[in-house]
Amino acid sequence: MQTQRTRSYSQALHEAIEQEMTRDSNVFVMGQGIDDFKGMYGTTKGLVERFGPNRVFDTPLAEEGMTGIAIGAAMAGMRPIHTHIRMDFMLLAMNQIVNIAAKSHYMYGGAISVPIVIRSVIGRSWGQGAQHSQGLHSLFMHIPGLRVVAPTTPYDAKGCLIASIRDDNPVMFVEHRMVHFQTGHVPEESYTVPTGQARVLAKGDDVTIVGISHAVVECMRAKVCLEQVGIHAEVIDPVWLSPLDVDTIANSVERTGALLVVDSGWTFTGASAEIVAAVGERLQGKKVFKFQRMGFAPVPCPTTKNLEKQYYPDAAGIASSAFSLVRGSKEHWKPEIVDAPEILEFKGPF
Amino acid sequence: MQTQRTRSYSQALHEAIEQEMTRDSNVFVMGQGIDDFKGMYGTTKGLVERFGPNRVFDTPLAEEGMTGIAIGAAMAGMRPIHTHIRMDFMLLAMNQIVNIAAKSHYMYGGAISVPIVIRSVIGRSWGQGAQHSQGLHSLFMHIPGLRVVAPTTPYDAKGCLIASIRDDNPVMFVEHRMVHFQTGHVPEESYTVPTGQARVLAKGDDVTIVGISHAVVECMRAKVCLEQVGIHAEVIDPVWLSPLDVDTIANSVERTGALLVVDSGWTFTGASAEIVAAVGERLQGKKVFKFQRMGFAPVPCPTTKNLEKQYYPDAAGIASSAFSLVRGSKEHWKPEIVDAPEILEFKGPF
Amino acid sequence: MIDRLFRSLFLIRRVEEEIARVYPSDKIMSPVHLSIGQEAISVGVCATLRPEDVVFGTYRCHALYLAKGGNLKAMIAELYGKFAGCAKGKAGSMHLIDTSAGVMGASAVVSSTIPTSVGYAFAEKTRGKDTVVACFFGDGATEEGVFHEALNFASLKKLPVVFICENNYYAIHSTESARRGGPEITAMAQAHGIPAIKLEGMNIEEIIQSVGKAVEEIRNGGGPRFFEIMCYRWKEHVGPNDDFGVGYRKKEEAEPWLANDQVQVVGNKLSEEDRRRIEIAVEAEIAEAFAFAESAELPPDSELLSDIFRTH
Amino acid sequence: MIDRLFRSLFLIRRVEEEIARVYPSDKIMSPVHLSIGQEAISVGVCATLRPEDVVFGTYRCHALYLAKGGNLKAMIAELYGKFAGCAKGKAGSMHLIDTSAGVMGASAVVSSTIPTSVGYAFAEKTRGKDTVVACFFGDGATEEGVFHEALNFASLKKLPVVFICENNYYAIHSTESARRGGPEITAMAQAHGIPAIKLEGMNIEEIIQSVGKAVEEIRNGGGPRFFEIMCYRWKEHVGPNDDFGVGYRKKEEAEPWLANDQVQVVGNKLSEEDRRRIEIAVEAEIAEAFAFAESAELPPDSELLSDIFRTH
Ligand SMILES: Cc1ncc(C[n+]2csc(CCOP(=O)(O)OP(=O)(O)O)c2C)c(N)n1
Ligand SMILES: Cc1ncc(C[n+]2csc(CCOP(=O)(O)OP(=O)(O)O)c2C)c(N)n1
Ligand SMILES: [Mg+2]
Ligand SMILES: [Mg+2]
Repeated sequence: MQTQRTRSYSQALHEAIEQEMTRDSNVFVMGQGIDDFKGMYGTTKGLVERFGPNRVFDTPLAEEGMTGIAIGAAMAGMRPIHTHIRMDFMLLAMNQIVNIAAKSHYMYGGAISVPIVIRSVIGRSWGQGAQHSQGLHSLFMHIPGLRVVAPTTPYDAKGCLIASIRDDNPVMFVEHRMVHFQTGHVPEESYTVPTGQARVLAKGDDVTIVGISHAVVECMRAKVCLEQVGIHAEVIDPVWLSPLDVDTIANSVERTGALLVVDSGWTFTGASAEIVAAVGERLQGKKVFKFQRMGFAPVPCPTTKNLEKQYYPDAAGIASSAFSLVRGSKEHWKPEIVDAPEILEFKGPF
Repeated sequence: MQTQRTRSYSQALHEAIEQEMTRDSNVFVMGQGIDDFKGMYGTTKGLVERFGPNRVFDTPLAEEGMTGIAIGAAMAGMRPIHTHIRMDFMLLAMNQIVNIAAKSHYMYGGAISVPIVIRSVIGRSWGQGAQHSQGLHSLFMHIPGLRVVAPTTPYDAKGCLIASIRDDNPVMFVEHRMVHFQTGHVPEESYTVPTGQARVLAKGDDVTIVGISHAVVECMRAKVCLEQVGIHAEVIDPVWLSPLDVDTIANSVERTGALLVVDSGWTFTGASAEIVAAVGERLQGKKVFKFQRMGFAPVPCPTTKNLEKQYYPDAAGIASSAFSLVRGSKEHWKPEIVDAPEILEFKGPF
Repeated sequence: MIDRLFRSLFLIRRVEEEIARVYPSDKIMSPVHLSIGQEAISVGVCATLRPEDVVFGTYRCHALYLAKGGNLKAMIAELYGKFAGCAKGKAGSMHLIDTSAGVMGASAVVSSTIPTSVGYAFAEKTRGKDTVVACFFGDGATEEGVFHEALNFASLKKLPVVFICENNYYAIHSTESARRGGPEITAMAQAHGIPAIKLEGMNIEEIIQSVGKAVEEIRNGGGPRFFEIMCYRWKEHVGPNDDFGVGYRKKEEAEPWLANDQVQVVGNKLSEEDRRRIEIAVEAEIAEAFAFAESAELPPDSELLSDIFRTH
Repeated sequence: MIDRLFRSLFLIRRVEEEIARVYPSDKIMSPVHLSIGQEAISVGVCATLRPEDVVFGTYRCHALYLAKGGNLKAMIAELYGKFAGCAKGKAGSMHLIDTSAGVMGASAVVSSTIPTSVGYAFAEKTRGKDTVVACFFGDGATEEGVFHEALNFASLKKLPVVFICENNYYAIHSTESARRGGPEITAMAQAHGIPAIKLEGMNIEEIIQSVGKAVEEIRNGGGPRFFEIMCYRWKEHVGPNDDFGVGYRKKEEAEPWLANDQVQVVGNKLSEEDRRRIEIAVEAEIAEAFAFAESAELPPDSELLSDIFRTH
């Protein structure tokens, strides 16, 4: 038996960038601090030595302007990867992303295209607080003309990033800080993960649990707990949030009759609302299903640990919700606290 | 019998501002061009003469900065009304709105508050195109700490604006260009419309139609057509999108068994998804209902008239969808084209 | 040279006059921002550029599009919302594009093409091309933060961009005194390390000389240059009409500008005969373009959902 | 005067040293950006302000908060995530606030408090108050467009703001040469019509004198003033450690700054006795604050959902 090649999520991203930059001289990376010793959480480390400062460079603090600059370079035929250490900063670049990147191909009747990848990190970790921990993928899902992808496994990280770089359209590439440390199988060769295809991470017949970004890691832990009480959950990672693979989810729900969506973001008018509504559309007249949405508490993220812990859905809470969904709302059960090592072990300051 | 006092939506807004500025010297209005001869579609006309240039003033072109300036003035205890002739420009101010205005009260543990009203116009009219016609209210609904209101009648325009000005929290006040011309009863005295309460515009038992912003005007036209084929639609204007009055809508759907949501925006991960999901949450286990979402086509808005017409849901299309929802998807009917005078009669250039 | 300049100036003026004439018929159902009175800037700057050089503009882009050689028929068809338009009828007047002529588009969001033009220049420089990018915007655009962000990066990387600020004193109806606290716009460019020149008096020859020198320096690796060129918008901000009666400006203010009409100034340098010849040819071209647009097809309904993503 | 300055400088230095000492215990589970080495700017500027004047800061706000008179116990309790914190434990180190002392908050988003401080100044001026607003930010913040937007408006309306750019040469690990194309930061302020002065050499007396004069002029209606004050961050960008070994800067670079430690320079002007008296009092105050924070309660669970909206 061949041993699997194991890499971390960060390493997988690094490898994707390195391979694509080698393959295509139009690919370049820009972002605040990407050429420093931390190298964007290690994902861009050493690239400047390899590819030189024209293709790997630090930028001024100017999110809107630098996004426009990346877009302009893309219009000229290059393929920029623009990185942001926090997704919260994307709010400064919304105009260029939504009014220019997302619209140009359509608005100009196909005359130009904007092949740009915007990487940003959902910053949950170590009391980052209200302005450094937002998962804002739902905002981008709402905008036609943008692709949104939020891979969670190292395998998908590499394959989705390569697919995003090769995509001729703007892609919002969402990385959760807490999945950067996950390890898993990553083939050495170059490969792409198909756009708009969800991944069934675990099979089960009793309830469909959809987890977005880091939440899906907690969903997998919840699944293990649920097995102990005889509930077999199917766990689905949508991977691509736009286009969203509604079929895979709806087919599962048609079988299980129950849907739990757990987001790494707020629920109100967010991805979880879309998933529920879209599955409902597919199944209406065919199958009545029970459902529930979970996500961040509907407030900005507090820094203090005890409130922060309540702020996020955790494996125990997910398992408990799935239990009630399957057994009926009058039945309650909650497993003991389930360890989330990536969260327990993470230490700041950053 | 007393004759009703009739005013246009724009006049209603003007009156609200004038009365609040008279009542409270902390209220002021700022925005690009508000003191010019057009006066923000007439809604700020003459105010500078009445209240002087310290309280009614034009601003530089600087959406992010001016939003921050309004927020700072609000932190000092004033009550700014900041206006934008197109909602599309709000994308330039997302950071101040989301990272500062929405979060400050919570993030600082209640130490300060941000009583600011941000008025912006959904610009449908006369081939405005991709960057001048977006209805982006769904983006703001996703953010905890913001209120979002989109009144459609002159009565609600005045009452909601006064309520928004007096609210101690940031309010995104969404005006659709095509409702500016609507006329209706507007009392002279000052009054508020309660926050978070939907309005049932027409009673009916067969289907619940929820229309957001200008779409509700088309929904009312659709209702008239539907009566002719014996379908009695209940038409609901949510008025406040956040907080959203799910109860009123869910109670109606529980009775009618069918829900059609028509948005003045895109459907994917938008307000219509939330309404469907939230009503589903309320009614699950109680009532199975049929539903459909309608909204802008999932592309940027094209300028040419024939594509633009298809881009927007219209009264005939809404009626047709409601018909199929009630009679089953195999039954089709579409009324003759229903006049939308505000759209037919509108002439640019702007 | 003079005949080419006149041809371009006259073409733009007459096209826009035709647009204004047609507009009340509602055949053009979309906002138009006319450049009438400001044409000499686009024509002068583009006269210093090569065909492979590119330009980025604003919603007020008719003059720039035509000066750079954008296809006239495709432009008028675009305004008429026809499928043969330069953007299949999806863009309208505010977003003209003709990549084959180096017209890289225009945006209705003030100042949003400033960074994209800088990014384009970055790409060209990185790949060793000697393209010059001309970036056009109004005085109002200089108040947006992104203007500074883009200038800073252009300066930092010494990019081949010539920034052209068309200062017509107004942003819609707002005067500069309501919008700007600083002294000259050029001072802001200089504060970013970009050599900047202000040109007053609206003289196309001066524009060509001054910008031409800068373009040459830029092409030789000298980094970005900035021009503030004073001008005057003769028509209303948006739409086909005059607007001296509505209150924000007086006709007297316009008079010196009207008297210094560069279309006439340049035209007068030609012989009567040469001028007539050009005028006749241009009129024919315009008539043809409008006739083409009139009779062209609307986009098929299926176009509504096409072009949202580019797929190979 | 000297004793008050020393007290403030010493307090800030020692508080941050204590934070650094406690940090590895994980009692402070949130990022901390220390001002060690930069204290003299906050202390100097705040010495020129009145209690009713207000300040706005960045995530690197410990020094500013304390210099302006923010409550020490509430600060340490905030860092510990306790309910008695200045923001009930919801804000942490990056968002300190004490409105009663005129500390109007700080933001983790670079440059986002620049416009809010200008808006605050607008409100005060409009209502006829003579408040001066001090707006603190780093060198990196000047690259954000909103910096320019805010300066332009402050200049346009002649608002009572003193802008304080703490230029410590770095934005995280990025040097100015990787980020800025222009000459001096002060040139950008001047281009917005704001008188600007650059202070080198990190001398608290010079800061007090120069800023003090400007604050007086501002209070008399002279409009905004801008200062770029050169300084050096002794510790890593975020966190309690030194970072001269990691590669982006060398210890030698720091040496002149370390030698010019304003805490010592000012302390040395006091008699041994006075200095000891202050130090003992400060140490006691700090010990008390940390003890208070240690024993204070966490916020109740119900706090998670409170404060989202203000209701009368
Ligand atoms: C970001 C943004 N803010 C506001 C507007 C509304 N608007 C359209 S044109 C215009 C004036 C721009 O003035 P200027 O840059 O001087 O160009 P001009 O129209 O004079 O050519 C404004 C404010 C806009 N389109 N985009
Ligand atoms: C808008 C935004 N972009 C990027 C960041 C990430 N970031 C945090 S601190 C920092 C450096 C800021 O440098 P400077 O303004 O000089 O302040 P200093 O930390 O040196 O005090 C950056 C880039 C941020 N917080 N906000
Ligand atoms: Mg102008
Ligand atoms: Mg710095």
